Formats: sequence, C-alpha cells, structure tokens
Amino acid sequence: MIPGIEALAVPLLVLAVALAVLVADLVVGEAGEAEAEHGPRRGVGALAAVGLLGALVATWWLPVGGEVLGGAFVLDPFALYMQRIMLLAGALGCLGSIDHVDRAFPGRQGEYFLLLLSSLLGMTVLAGARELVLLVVAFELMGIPLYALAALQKRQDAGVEGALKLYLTGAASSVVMLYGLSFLYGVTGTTSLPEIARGLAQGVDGGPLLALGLLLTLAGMGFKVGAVPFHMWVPDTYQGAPTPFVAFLSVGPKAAGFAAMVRLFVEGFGPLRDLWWPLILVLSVASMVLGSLMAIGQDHVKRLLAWSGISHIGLLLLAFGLASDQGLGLLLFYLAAYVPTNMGAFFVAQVVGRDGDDTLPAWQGLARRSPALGGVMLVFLLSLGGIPFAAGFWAKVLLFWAAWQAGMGAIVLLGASLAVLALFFYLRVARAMFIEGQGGQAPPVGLPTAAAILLCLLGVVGLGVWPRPFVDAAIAAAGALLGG
Amino acid sequence: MSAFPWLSLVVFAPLVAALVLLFVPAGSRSTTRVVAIASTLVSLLGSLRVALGFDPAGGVQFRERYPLIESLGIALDLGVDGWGVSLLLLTSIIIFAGAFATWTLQERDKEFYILLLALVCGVFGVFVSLDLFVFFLFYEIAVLPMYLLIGIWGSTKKVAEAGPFRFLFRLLDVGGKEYAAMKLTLMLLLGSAFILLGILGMVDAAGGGSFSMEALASADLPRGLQLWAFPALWLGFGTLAGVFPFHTWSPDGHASAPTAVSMLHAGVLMKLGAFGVMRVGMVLLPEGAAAWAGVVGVVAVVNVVYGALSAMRQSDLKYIIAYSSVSHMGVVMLGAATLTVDGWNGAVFQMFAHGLMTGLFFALVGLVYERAHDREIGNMGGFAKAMPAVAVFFTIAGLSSLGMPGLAGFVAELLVFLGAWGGPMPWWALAGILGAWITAVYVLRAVRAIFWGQGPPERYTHLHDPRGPEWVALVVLAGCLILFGVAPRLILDDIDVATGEHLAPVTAVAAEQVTP
Amino acid sequence: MSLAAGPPLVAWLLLAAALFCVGVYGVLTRKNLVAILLSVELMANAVNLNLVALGRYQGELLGQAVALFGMALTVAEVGVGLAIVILVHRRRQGIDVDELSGLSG
Amino acid sequence: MTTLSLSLAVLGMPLACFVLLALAWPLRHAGRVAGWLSAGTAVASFAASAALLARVLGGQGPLTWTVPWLVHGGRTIAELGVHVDGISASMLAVVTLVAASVQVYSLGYMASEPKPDQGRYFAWHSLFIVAMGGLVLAPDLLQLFLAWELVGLCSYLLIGFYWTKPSAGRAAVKAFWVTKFADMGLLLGLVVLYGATGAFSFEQAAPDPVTTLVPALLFVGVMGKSAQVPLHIWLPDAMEGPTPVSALLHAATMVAAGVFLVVRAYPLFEAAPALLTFMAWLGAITALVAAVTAVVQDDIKKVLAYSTCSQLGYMVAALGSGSLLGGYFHLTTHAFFKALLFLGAGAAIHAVHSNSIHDMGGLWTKTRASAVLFIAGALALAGFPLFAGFFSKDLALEELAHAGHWGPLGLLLAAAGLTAFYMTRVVAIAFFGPPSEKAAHAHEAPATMLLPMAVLGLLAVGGGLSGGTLAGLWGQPYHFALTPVGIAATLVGLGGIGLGVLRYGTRSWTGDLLPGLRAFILSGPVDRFWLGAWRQGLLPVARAVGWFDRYVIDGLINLVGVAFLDAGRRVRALQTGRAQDYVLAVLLGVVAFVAWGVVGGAG
Repeated sequence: MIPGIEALAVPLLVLAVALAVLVADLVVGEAGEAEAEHGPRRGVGALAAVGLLGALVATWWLPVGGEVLGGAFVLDPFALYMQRIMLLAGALGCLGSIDHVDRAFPGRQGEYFLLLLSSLLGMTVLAGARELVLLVVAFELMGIPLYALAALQKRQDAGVEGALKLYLTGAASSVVMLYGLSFLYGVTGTTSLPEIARGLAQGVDGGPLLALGLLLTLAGMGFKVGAVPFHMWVPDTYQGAPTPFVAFLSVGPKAAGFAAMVRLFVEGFGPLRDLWWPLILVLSVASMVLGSLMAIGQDHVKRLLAWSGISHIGLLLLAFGLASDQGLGLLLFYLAAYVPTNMGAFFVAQVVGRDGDDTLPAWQGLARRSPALGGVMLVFLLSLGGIPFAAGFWAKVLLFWAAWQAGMGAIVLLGASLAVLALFFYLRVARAMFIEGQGGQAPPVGLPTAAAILLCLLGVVGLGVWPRPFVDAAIAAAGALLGG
Repeated sequence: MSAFPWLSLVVFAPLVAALVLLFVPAGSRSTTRVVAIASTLVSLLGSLRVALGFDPAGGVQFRERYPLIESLGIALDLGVDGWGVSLLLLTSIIIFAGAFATWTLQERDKEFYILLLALVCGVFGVFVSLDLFVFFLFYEIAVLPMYLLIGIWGSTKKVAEAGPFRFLFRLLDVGGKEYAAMKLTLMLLLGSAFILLGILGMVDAAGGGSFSMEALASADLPRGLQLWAFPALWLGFGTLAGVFPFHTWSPDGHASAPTAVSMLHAGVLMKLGAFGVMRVGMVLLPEGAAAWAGVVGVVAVVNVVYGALSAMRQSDLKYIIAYSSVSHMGVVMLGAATLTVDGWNGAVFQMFAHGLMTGLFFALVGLVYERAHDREIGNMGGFAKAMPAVAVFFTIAGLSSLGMPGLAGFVAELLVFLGAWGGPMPWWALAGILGAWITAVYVLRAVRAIFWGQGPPERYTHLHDPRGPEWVALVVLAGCLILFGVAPRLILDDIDVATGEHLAPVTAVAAEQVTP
Repeated sequence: MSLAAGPPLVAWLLLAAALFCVGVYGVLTRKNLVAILLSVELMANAVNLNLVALGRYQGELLGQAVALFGMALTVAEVGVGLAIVILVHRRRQGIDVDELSGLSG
Repeated sequence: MTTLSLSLAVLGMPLACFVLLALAWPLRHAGRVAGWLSAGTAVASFAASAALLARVLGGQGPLTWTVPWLVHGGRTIAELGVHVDGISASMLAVVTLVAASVQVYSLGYMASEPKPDQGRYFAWHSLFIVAMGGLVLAPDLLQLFLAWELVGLCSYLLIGFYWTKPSAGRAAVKAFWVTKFADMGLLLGLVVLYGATGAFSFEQAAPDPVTTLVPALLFVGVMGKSAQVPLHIWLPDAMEGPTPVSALLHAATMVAAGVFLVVRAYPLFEAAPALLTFMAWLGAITALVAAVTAVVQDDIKKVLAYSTCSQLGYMVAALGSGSLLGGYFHLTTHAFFKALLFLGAGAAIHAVHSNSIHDMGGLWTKTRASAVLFIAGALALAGFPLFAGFFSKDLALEELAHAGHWGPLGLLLAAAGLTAFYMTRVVAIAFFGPPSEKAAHAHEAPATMLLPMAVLGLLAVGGGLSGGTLAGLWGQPYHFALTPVGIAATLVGLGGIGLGVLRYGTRSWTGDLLPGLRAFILSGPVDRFWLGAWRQGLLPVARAVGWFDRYVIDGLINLVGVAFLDAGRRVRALQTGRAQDYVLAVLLGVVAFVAWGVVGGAG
C-alpha cells in the first residue's frame, strides 16, 4: 500500500467507475446485440452517472490534506473543490448523454463513456498535480479522449471538421506548452512546483528563458480554457460534436485548465505574478469582447453558446487574474455556478436540436410546445446573463466586486457593459422560444436527460437563492491554497 | 425583530404566487386570476398594515435582517422609512389595480401573471431594501421580466421612416414590440451596470466590509468618489426614471406594452429609478449630490418641457401618455435636484401621485384600445357617449396630471415648485410651471379629441363602459388620486419626516460649501 | 558541468527552436493533412531535443525521462490524429485541409 | 349655530349635493330631482350665507378657522379653512344669491335637456358653489388659488356642457388653456411669495426684492381670470355654455374672482405702486376696447360678454386707483345686473331659440315681463341715474379722479358712453325692432325663470343703496356725492342712450361710426394674434421637438445598437473556417506573448 494513497481517492474512484463501465459494457454489449434492447445499453451510461454521483457524495468523507507520490499529488481543499466540480460535470455529462448516445451511436456506449471517464480521470488528477510531468500527463490524458469524442459523429461533415480543428489547434497548443515546460524545467532544474516556488522566493533569477517558458506554457493553457486567441476551435467543435458531450466539453476542460493554471501560476510561479498577470488581463478582455461581439449575430444556438462561453472565459480569467484569495474563491464559485448553467443550456439544446437543426428557427415556439423546457431554458439563459435569482447573478456580481476591490474598475465597467450586450443575444433565444412561432408537439425528453436538466436547474436556482455555503466554501478553498 | 415579518410578506407574496402559478394547469383562467389577485391583495393589505402601523416619529421601521453572505457583508436587510412606506403603498395599489385591469386577457394568461408577479416582487424589494447588494438584486429582477411581457403581449406600431437615421429603421424594426422590448431591456440594464459601478465604488471606499446603507451613510465617503459615483448612479437610475436623453426606451416601451405592464412600468418602475437617485445617490453621496444638483436640475427641466412638448406632437394615445410620463418624471427629478425639504417632499409625493395617475391613464388607455382597436386619437371622437365612465376617469387622470387642486398631482407639483424656487436655480420653478401648462394643452386636447364631439364614428361598434372587475382598477386609482389630493398629509407627514432625516447630511454639505 | 564535451547549450536550444519553427511552418503551409501531422511531430521532437539538452545542462536524467514521456504522449496524440485523418478521408475522398472549412463565422 | 358652522354649512351643503349627484348615478340620471336638490341646497346655502352676513353686520368680528394641509419639516406651511370677515361674508352672500337665482332659473331653462345631462349640469353647479365659496372664504392665498383652479375647472366643464358640439369643445378648452396660461403667473407668484416669506398669507407685503414681483405675478393670473386685454379672448367664446352658466360664472362671480383676489391680497398690491398704475391703465384700456367690440356684435350673449370684459376693466381700474371699495362695489352691483341681463337674454334665447338680436325683434310684445327686467338691467349697466350701476360706476370714476389717473379716467368715460350706446342698441333691436319670424311664436318664460330674474331685478335697481353698508362692513366711510366727474359720466351715459335710440330705435340717423373699424374688430385682431402664436409658435416647436426626439435622439440610440450589430457582423469575418488559420491564431498569440516577454523583460 502506497502511503497517502487516500489523497488519490477521487481519481481512483473515477478509475473504478471507468473499469466498472468497461466490464458492464462487455457484458451488455453481448446481451444488447442479442436482445436488441435499449435498456441494458442505457444501463452502462446510468452506471457511469450513478457511479460518479456516488463518488461526488463520497468526497465529503475524504480526509483533506494528504500528499502522495512525494508531493507530486496533493488533496488540499482546492483540489477537492475542483474535483467535486469535475465530478459533477462528469456525472451530469454522463446522465445527459444516455439518451443521445443510445439514439445516435447505438452499440458504442462503452466507447463513449469510457472515453469520457478517462478524460475525467485526467482532469481529477490535474486538480491535485503539483509536478510538471504529472501535469503534462494528466493534461494529455484529459485531452486525447476529447479529440476522439469530438469526432464521434463521424457520419457528419461538421463532426469530422470540428474534431479536426480541435485536434490541430489542440496538438499545436500541447506542443507549445510542452516546449514552455521544457524551459521551466531547464532553468529551475526541478519539476516540482513547490520547489520552484521556494526557489523563486529565495531570489533565484530565472532570466529570460524562464520567462519564455512561462509565457509559452500560458499560451498552451489558453487553448485548454478556450481564451482568445486560442479559441477558434471552440464554436466549430461545439457545432459538430454530439451536444451532450459539448455540455461536458464546455465546462470540464475549462475547470481543469483553471485548476492547472492555479497550480502552475499561483502556486508555482506566483512570485512572477507581474510577468503573467497583465497577459491574463489581456486574454480576459479579448475573450470578453470578442466572445460577446461574435455571439451577437449567431443564429446557431450551439455556436451562440460557444461564443458566450468564450466571453465567460474572459470573466473567469479576470477572476484568475486577481490572484487574491477572494478572487480565486470567486473563480471557484463562478465555476460552480457555470457548470450547471452551461450544461443545462446544452442539454436543452440537445432536446430541441435532436433532429439535427440547432438554429434559432428550431427553437421558435418552444415555450408553447413545452412550457417546462422553455421556462427552464429561460432560467439557464438568465443565469448566463447574470440575472437574479440565478446562480450566474451572484457569480457575475461578486466577481465584479472582487475585481473592483483589486482596483480594476475599468474592466468592471467593460464587463458590466458587455453583460448587457450578452443579454441581447441570450434574449434572442428567449424571443424565439417565447415570442415567435406557434404551438405544436413538445419535443420528447428521455428520463435521464430530464433528470440531468432538472439537476442543473436545481443547481442554478439553488445557488441563486442560497449562494452562501458555496461562496464560503469556495473562498475557504482558495484561502487554504494561498495561505498554505 | 421578533415581530411579524410584514415586509417579507409584502415582498414575497407575489413571488410565492408566481411559483404556485407554475403548477396551475394552463387552461384554468379563474384559478390563475384568483391566485394572482389574492397575492396582490395580500401585498396590499400588508402594505396598508405597514402604512397604518408606521410610527410618525420616523426612522427605519418594520426592520427585518437575515444575513445572506456574511463574509462579504451582504444581508437581506428590509425596512421602511417614510419614503419607502409611501412607495410600498403605491406599488401595492397599482399592482392590485393592474391585476384587475388585465382581467380580460385571453392569451397565455398564466405566463403573464407569473412574469408580472415576479416583476412586482422586484419592485417591492427595491423599496424596502436597506442593503445595496440586495437592492441591486431586486432592481434587476424588476427590470427583466419586462422583455417578455412586452415581447409577448405587446402591440406593434408602424413608425414612419424619416430623419437622418432612416436607414436604421428597417434594420431594427423600429416600432415593433420586439424592438421596443429589447431597447427597453438593454437600456435599463446598461443603466444598472452604471448603478453597479457606483455601488461597488461606494462600498469599496467605505472599507468594503458591508453593503448596508446605514453603514455607508455614516462612512463619510471621500469627495473624489462622490463626484464620480453620483453621476454614475444618476445616469444609471436615471435611465429608468426617464432622464433625458436616456428616456427613449420609455415612449416605445410604454406604447408597446400591454395594459397592466404599462401601468406598472410607468406607474411604479420609473419611480424605482427616481427613488434610487434620491435614496442611494443623493442621500449616501451628499457631496456628489450638492456638486451635481445643478446639472440634474437642468436636465430635469429639459425633461419636463421637452417631454411635454413631445407629448403635444403625438397623435397616438399611448405615446401621449408615455411622453407625459417622461415629463412628469422630470418633475420628480426637479424636486430631487432642489435639495430642499419641499422639493424632496414634492418629489416623493410626485412619485406617488404620478404613479396613481399614470396607472389610471394606462388602465383607461388599455380599455379604450381593447374596445376600439385603435390608438390614433385623430380617428376617434365622441367616445363619451358610449363610454361615459371612461371619459370621466380619463378626465380625472388628466386633471391630476395638469395639476388640478383636489387631486394628488397638484400637491406634488406645488411642493416641487416651492422647492425649486429655493433650490440652486430659481428659474427651474418657471420651467416646471410651464411644463404643467403644456400638459394642460395636450391632455385637454386628447380628452376633447377622444371623448368629445360628434360620434363615435360608425366603425367603432364595440365601445362600452368598464365591466365587472375592470371597475375595481379605475375606482381604486381614481379614489386614491382624490383621497391623497384632498388629504395629502395621510402620507406627506411620513414623507416629510424621512426627508428631514435624509436631507440633513446634504444640507450640512451645502452649508460647508458656502461657508469657506 | 559536463557540457564542455560538446557544443554549448545555446546551440542546442537554437537548433531545437529552429526545428520547432520548421514544424510551425509546415503546419501552417502544408495542405496535406498527413504532412501537417508530420510537422506537428517535428515540433514535438524539437521539444524533446530541448528537454534532453536542458536535462544535460542540469546534469541529471530527469530531462531525458520527461522527453520519453513526451514521445509517448506525442505518439498517442498523433495516433488519434491519424484516426481523424482517416475519417476525413472517408467522408471527403481526400485529405486536403482546405476542404474542411465548412464551419465559420 | 355658530358663525363657523354657518360658514361650513355654506360650503358643506352644496358639496354634499355634488358628491351625492356624482356618486349616485340613478339620482343624477333622474334629472329634475337632481335639479331640485341642487337648487334647494343652493338656496339653503344662500340662506346660511345671508345669516352669516347678518352676523357680521351685527358686529361679529373676523373669524378664522383652519386645518393644516401641507407640512415642511414638521411645520405647517399651508392650511385650509374659512376666514369670515366683512369682505368674505358680503362676497359670499352675493355669490350664493346669484348662484341660487341661477339654479332656480335653470330648473326652467334646462327643463328640455335630456335627464342625465340635467343631472350633470346641476352637479357641476353645486361643485361651483363649493369652489367659489372656498375661494371667497379662503384664509390664505393658497386656498384661494386652489379654489381658483377649481372654479376654472367648473367653467371648463360647464362651457363644454354641450360636448358633442365641436364649437363648445373648442371654447371649453380655449377657456381652460388661456386662464391656465395666466395662472402660471399666479402660481409662480405664490411660489415666490412662499420663497420670500415661508407662507401664503395675503396679510403682509412681500419683502424686498420681490415686493413688486409677487403682486405682478399674481396680477397675471387676475388678467386671465378677469379677462383683461389681451387675455380676454376666452370669455366671448365661453358663451358656448348654457346661458345660466354665462350668467353665473362668466358674468357675475367667477370672472370677478380676479378682482376679489386683488381686494383680498391688497396689502401685497399696495406695496407696488407702479403695478397699481399699470392696473389702472390696463383696466381702462380693457374697458374701452371691450366696449368698442361689444358695439358690433349681433349675438346677444357676445354683447354681454364683451360688456362683462369692459366692466371688469372698470373694476380693475378702480383697484388700480387704490380704491378697494370702488372696485368691490362695482363688482357687487355688476354681479346683480349682469346676471340679470344674462338671465334675461337667456329668456329671450329660450323664446326664439336663437342668439342673434335680429331674430328677437318685437319680443317686447311677446315677453313683456322678461323684457322689463332686461331693460332694468340694461339701465343699471348703462349707469342710468339711481340704478345700481350708477352709484358703483360713479364711485370708481371718482376714485380714479381722486388718485389723479386722468388718462384712464378719460378712457373709462368714453367706455361709459359706449356702454350706454350698445345696451340701447340691444334693447332697441331685440325688443323693439322689426318683428322676426322666430319671435312670432315666442312665449313668456316660466315662473322658475322669472322669479329669480325678479329678485335680481330688484337688486339691479336698488343695489346701489348698499354702498354704505358695504363700506361699513369694511370700516370705510362712504357718502354719495355728485361731483363734476359723476355729472360728466352721467351725461356721457345719457348721451350714449340718446345716440342709441336715434340710431337703432327711431332710425332717424343711419350713419356708421368709423366704417373700417367694424370690419377690423369683427376680424378679431387679438384672437388672431394668439392664434398666430399658437400656430406659428407653440405647435411648430412641439412638432420639431417630437420629431427631434423620434428621429434624432432615438436615432442616435438606435445607431449605437446598430453599431454593435454591425461590429458583430464584421468581426465574424475573423472566424474564417480554415483550420490552418486557427493554428495560425494560436501561434500568433504565442508570438505576441513572447514579444510581451521581451518588452516586459526590457521594461
């Protein structure tokens, strides 16, 4: 038994779920083909979702503070918080995928969920990784399955094209990041982040190569979170990939990317804040502005959500750029609010676009065809737009508050104004759903999808009405990281 | 603290009703209305209880405090002073009447009431919040449902393409209900962005530990901050109050909106803006207010006269009333800008009086429009024959708007003018009075064009007086106009006490500026 | 340090950088998807070279170990890439990157 | 009953009647019942105010009773209530007397109107008594203003009584606009007064530097309400209302409110001598201009309307000379005889269903009683010796002479002659002229109409004797004495009558005084001036502002919106769709980062 192995509990739990899914799929795969029944196939996804939910619940019994692998992996409050968000995203992603996978890729459920779980495994490792090599490996473990998942709709041109674009920019970014990390290692002589931090704190001058490495790494990170100008794959991939997977893609890797950025830049290279911090702000502003502007004219709802996601990344980057315990805390809270909001929106988009049409005309009259779906989507849109009582309101306003206190009034002004612009395109969707179109047949919603949407709704409304425990927990997690 | 939470009852009863309505089957008209009206009645009774139980000695009363996020100093902190109590009462009256005024709504009535009630919750919340963060939260709630309310149930009006920007008209579908709804929502939310900036700046300068208004009032905020935060709040809230030139959402919005929404929006929501300017901007930023009062007042004067002149030019009934709101909100802002007791008393009273008046106006316009399916007053005439009661109520509203003694509007305008003469620039009073005269011009013109004369033209076959529940709205509003016009001290005393409390720091600052 | 035996570190780094740039050039200009993948591979190998050189500069084996990790990861990545290229080929009967520009705006 | 409860009863009874008629629509729609109720309360009101007057005559001192109405920092700044003294008690008696007469008269006059309309008519009459009573009893300027506006409202409603008639609608609105226009001055005057003294008292003059400004602003309001040139244009149009309304509001009481205001607030006016001189001149000019205009009118009500303007000019001029009693005395007698004239005119109109004096020819034979009463009123107006108008006009002219305002005096003397002339003209044509077709079937008015006319006729004949009593109420001396000025006025009046008889009665002279003038006057020069200001001034400005708002301000806002839409459209070109561009973006980002590192490192 490896000492401190319990620190790895979450990745191990994910791994266990993945293995269970593998076995289940082997069993079901045979049975499924014989009986041509959907139930067992759907059971595979359900197993994944339930397993992840179970893991999520189990995290409340985990001992916090352990280290393993010589300090390369740590389970501090920050890691635990991020892992919970990832587990939530994974669980919701699996739950929301069951119907779609069963319909669109019959018989390939094992493939789908295994890939998703292995990506999730990479993410959970990232959350606690404090060692460069582990970081890289976890990154790739997270990233490579995503390429495959994006390409899953291989019979559609858009699917293949989106996957290829994701892959090409992703591969280039990975290499750039690796290149940067090689310098980091080369200059500091270590791959351990705490050691790097110690060295920097003792006044070790990295010189230009260290700066070069740091900046290259930052660029690579930019791709993972989808910040401008590393964002261009985002809308195309979102459009082409299976919608429930996009729901996962739109939040999971971002959470992981921010986790890695926090580890790397705050924990490791915090002393060099002056070097990277202005760039973060530039990325933040660029993402906010371009994301909002690009979203204005979008008629394709998935693309619209993609661009709106990019502008949200701008806000998350702003929170990250604050690098204070309040700023980081609000970054964490923002993620917690963003996960159910964005995933919920994509799940509804999946239901509406099940016939392959994701453009606004397909949304017309949704509120009359299905008041429940329309209303729920409205809540998600309002949360994205930062309107109370939805989670997004608190996330947005508290973030502005923290940014203001950090002296970034101008960016707050910009962000607040862009939030108005954002409402314009969110309301365009609301307009299609509520104002335009006629009544008709409600789109069918499978039980798992309904459950996923409902969970998202609960999350959005719950955080919107009673945000206090989440805010406090997020700030505590961030505070523990910075204090420790 | 241990007393019954009356304010929570008032604020959240509509929200609870909205939630209940979510689960009412779509077709059941009567259940929907019973639930909606019951909740507004609960709010009305609660407001009355608050108003009657309000201790005339002043101060913040009916206090409730529930911490929301202690670490950031945010709390659901409710309480009313004399200003809040009168506006609370106004809101509950208007929404109670509004719920009746839309009794005949056929299409998607359940959704309508849900949105309406959610909006009302926000309005109530703003008037009773003592915590700026929660204040802002309720403010946003109050603004947003408007988009769907206008977008779904609104009406479209063709606007002639002309002017230097004629090429924009088709791009934006100017005059369409979606256009109006979107313009309204975006402008108001842009305003709220400025509000947010101002609030954050104030709280930060006060140490950042608390969003409580009381804490901010005693914080002695630095002058530099006040000088920029006040205009930010003024523009932000002012957008909702229809301050020139950010009023342009209002005519289109009010003209497009369905009856109850116009009532609520012109009657109450615009007051939210003015209330914000005064309660947050002026009271918490006395130095900023003193420095900017001249600008605020001059713009308010522009509002009064410009709005009235614009109203004169309109031939569309709803636009006339909508522009009159722009003009009358100018009176509120004018009173606020005077920084005098009378001016502030008048401003708050004008909020109250104009709310009742414009609520009545829009209720009537709704009735006329519903029966005539026309809004062009040029096409009308002689309607008094078929709908005498509507004519009478319309005249009452019109008289109140032009400042006829015996109706609430007069008291408000008189106080504002009295204050204006004692304010920074005495000539404001003249401009305000001129505005009242122009109001007389266009209001009486409208009355004559619609109700007097031969007629009605033959194609109007379905004109008839109010029926059943519609009476409630008209009688309640007109009755209140008369009641508070005859006996203004029913609320003026409370307003006056609160004004005294709020004005003290401002006058202290003004005195300081004079002495050195 | 035992770098005396060969060219100075700077030379290695410059070589790696040059190799990286060649890869970049290839990625940006080649129209054939396989050639683009090869160019990515070139970039990856530049990184590996960098790692080994820096590892030697630090006088330890960690750099080389990391390079090995890097190779493995690159292989996996390119493997998936090739799979996608095959998909492209199936859909399009060709692997010209410019054909894949249906999604925009 | 105490004095207070009497005065409250004067207001309270008609108020109760109004509220009852307003709310109880079956009662209102019953028509006659409503009329009797209203007239009954009016008579009761008069009885109460007569009792009140008796008490004051009996030596009862002034009484003020108020309730606080507006507050400022906990301090009461405005009160509502009653103030009973000699001035208010006598004015109240006049008002209620005329009002009661007119209401009783209306019972007959309006009998043929539809029943609901009758109810409406009497409800508004009741409201008018409340408003006018409130004005008269006002303890301060603010209540006076409130009531002032309310009587304006009653005027608007009653002029527009025949609201289906477009001309009536126009006249009602015009009356409101013009008087409200003038009221801007009054309101501003109140505001300035409050700013200077913190109260609305009419007991004490405004301090420097607004000593003249305040009364001048107040006087602007007076000009509107009391129809002084050039704001008199609404009064002739106001004749669109039913004739009893003209008698009550637009002859006897409401239009005299302006004069009453000056009387009440005289301490304010006294402090502004320049203003007083202006008033003397303006009053005189109004008197003459209106008298000239009256001469050429064929509509009997128009003649009387211009005559009212003219007489109001007398009153204002008298006030301008510093003689309160002069103005007030004439107000009182004028109320009686002008109301009588209108009621008489109403009887004639009622008989022939036409307003034109030419249609009334020969009524003397058909409606003898009405004719006699009308002629009595006309003589009083013309200042025929020993009739009421003789005494009051004489006093006004005497006082002007006493104050040395010779210019105005001359104008007023000329007006006196013209007054006698045009009244003779009316009487000669309407009662003694060639019989017209319409008058052929005329019948005498019913008793409900004749009785009030008789009461007023008595007062028109004998009201001149009340001068001493009035003066006593005010504690001023008054002795009638015929001075050269009085003799001149009497002679001018008699001359006017004689000329009128020659011209229209015996037709022994058929010449035309100043032929061009007639056409000029009939073209309505003052009206045209205001119409021009309206059409070329206010309306274009409003249109321009409205256009500017819709197409420029709103256009700019729209432009911002479109700018964002356009920016969104343009920026989408960045997303080319070519995969290699995506990679290029990544690498350009990297280059930019490194460049920053170089620059940042250097910095």
